[in-house]
Amino acid sequence: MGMLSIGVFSSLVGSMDLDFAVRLARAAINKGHTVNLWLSGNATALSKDKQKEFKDYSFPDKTLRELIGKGLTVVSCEACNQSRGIQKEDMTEGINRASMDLYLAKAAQSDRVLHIGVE
Amino acid sequence: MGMLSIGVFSSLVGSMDLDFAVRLARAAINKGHTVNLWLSGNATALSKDKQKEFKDYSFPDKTLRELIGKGLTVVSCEACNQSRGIQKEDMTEGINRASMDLYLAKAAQSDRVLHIGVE
Amino acid sequence: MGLKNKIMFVVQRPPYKSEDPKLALTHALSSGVTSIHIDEEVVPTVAFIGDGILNCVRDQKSMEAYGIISNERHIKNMLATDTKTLVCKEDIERLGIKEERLIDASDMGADMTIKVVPFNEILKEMEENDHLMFF
Amino acid sequence: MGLKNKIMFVVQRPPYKSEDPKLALTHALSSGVTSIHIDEEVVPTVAFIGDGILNCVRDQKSMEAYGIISNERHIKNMLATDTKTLVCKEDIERLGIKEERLIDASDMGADMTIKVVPFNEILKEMEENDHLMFF
Amino acid sequence: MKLGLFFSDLHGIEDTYDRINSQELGVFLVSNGIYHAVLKENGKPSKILNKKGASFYVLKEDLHTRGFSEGEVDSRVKVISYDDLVDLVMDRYEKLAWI
Amino acid sequence: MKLGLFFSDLHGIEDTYDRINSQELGVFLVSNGIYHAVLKENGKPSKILNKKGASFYVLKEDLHTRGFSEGEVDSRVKVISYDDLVDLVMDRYEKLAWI
Repeated sequence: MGMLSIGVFSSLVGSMDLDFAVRLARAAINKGHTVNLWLSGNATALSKDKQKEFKDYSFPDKTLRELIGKGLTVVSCEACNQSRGIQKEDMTEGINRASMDLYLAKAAQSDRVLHIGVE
Repeated sequence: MGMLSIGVFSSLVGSMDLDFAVRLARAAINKGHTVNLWLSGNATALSKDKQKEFKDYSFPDKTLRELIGKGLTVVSCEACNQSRGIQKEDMTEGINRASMDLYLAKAAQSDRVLHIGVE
Repeated sequence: MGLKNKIMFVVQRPPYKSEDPKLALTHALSSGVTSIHIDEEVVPTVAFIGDGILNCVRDQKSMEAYGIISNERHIKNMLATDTKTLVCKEDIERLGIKEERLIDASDMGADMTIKVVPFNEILKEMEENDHLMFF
Repeated sequence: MGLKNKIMFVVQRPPYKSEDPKLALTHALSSGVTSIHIDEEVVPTVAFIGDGILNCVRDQKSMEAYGIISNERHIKNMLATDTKTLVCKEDIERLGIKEERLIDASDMGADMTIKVVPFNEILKEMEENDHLMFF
Repeated sequence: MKLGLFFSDLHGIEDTYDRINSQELGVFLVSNGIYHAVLKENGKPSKILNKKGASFYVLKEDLHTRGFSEGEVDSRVKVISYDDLVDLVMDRYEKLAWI
Repeated sequence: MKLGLFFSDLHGIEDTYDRINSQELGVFLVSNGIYHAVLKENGKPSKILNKKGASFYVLKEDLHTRGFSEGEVDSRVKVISYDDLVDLVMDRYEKLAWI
């Protein structure tokens, strides 16, 4: 079993890149791999708590919470959050906040890195 | 003097479309025009309170607040906010929340409409 | 001065990559309720051009695959509410989309269909509308 | 298995339209502090290709115009910290950017300069690095 | 119609642009659209500037942000400020499209 | 190297792609990249598929989302699930790039 790091920088709604990343993480975890997810740029929107589910909008939030329960590590860029007004207490439980050096360190420890830029 | 409606759908950070929209609004207001600003999609991030100013990130928030004091009308898409977990009480004072029919109605009353899609 | 209430929504981006096409559709659909704010309703025209024509391909199974309402569903709603909906002929030909692959809403009892027209006709619509919104 | 700590940052988008190029630079710059997490530092290589080479044009006055730190400033910091920085020769030629228009950091005492190389050399770097990140 | 077109990208919009005609056409080069005013891709000025009868404008702030100056702007393009932009938009071009 | 390339757009990435060579190359058509597997722009299959020696994969969910089905996929492209994708990524391609 290996370790996969996924970095995502795309928007929460509309791009579907976050849906993709979370689905890929789920498939990898179900096969026994270790997965790290790094959220930066616009993707930090996924770390915000209290997202409302609309059938018209992407809602990877639900699957993400399940995966955190199964061991997925999620880290969200601290400055990206702060610049967007997302405070530490606004974040979904289980999502950590750190700076990019942690992403790079995790990447260096990983067998595979999939870095997804802006949509 | 005329009425200008600006709709923006781009990201708060990185695209600079919101910086553009706010600067255009400022120039128009200073010349005596009436300006309406509609924030939808990713641009609803601009309606979030408590954005932290970093010199490395766009920060149209400050100018926006000044312009609201000078009569700029700002309306932010309700569902777009809710899907991103931004509650009514999380929003910058003076920014209203409504659905898109209000944008269209304002557009119909305007001499000019500049609609800026995603970056 | 009267209202400038003829608004044209031009969709130029493909679906499911940016929020733009879906927002174009939801905005156009909300035209019917603008009368709560102004004397007359906004009259929408929707046109798909460039790679945006890919929004008009039928059988979008986004709900089954990702749990998200498809753009097809919104286009069907638009047709069912008699919104004038155009798609650029040159672009569907360029991308090889046959007319029978385009969305229709006859199962919802809609009379309106997506009308395949040359770009020139879309340009003429741009002239006739009061405001333009490119998505 | 040892660390896969050679990471290549490939910037393919122009500046000031998406956050990607700036995030590439801030990520690359943070390589120096990764040692607080792992045994060895991450060793970054940065390459600009396609329209991304426009990030390398000097005299960016984003601070004066919009109050935002320029990508130029970050590139200068990168050079001052001895990060290997490549720009694609074919692309600067295609867009007509002369070498004297490229950012340098000699005023900060940097020895490192942006190295203009053919795409093939960038491809070779891709082979030599452990992980790739395209921005 | 009197149409003001906003360009904010270097690539990917030419196809729509080529097909748009208007009795009066203003092209506003903003954001990454400014590159059309200053670059000579493959040795030639941007094809965007070849449209007959159109007026071309580039936003000064966006030009400077990207490292370019007035002296590098193609002679067919007028450098404008936000104030100029407001006047052009409110007085001259009745319909606007950000493509 | 053993390189897995992810394509998520229909246009705008060909230039980089054309220049990339790799001893072993896998091309993953995801998101709007799926159009390369099914459309015949100007009557011809995507040039993307002409690269010699490369393996091509298209993600089933993304194909279906956009209204296309297995029967419309070019014969050079293999339709895969998320499970298949994980195996290919973890076992076969050592470096990955989302371009």
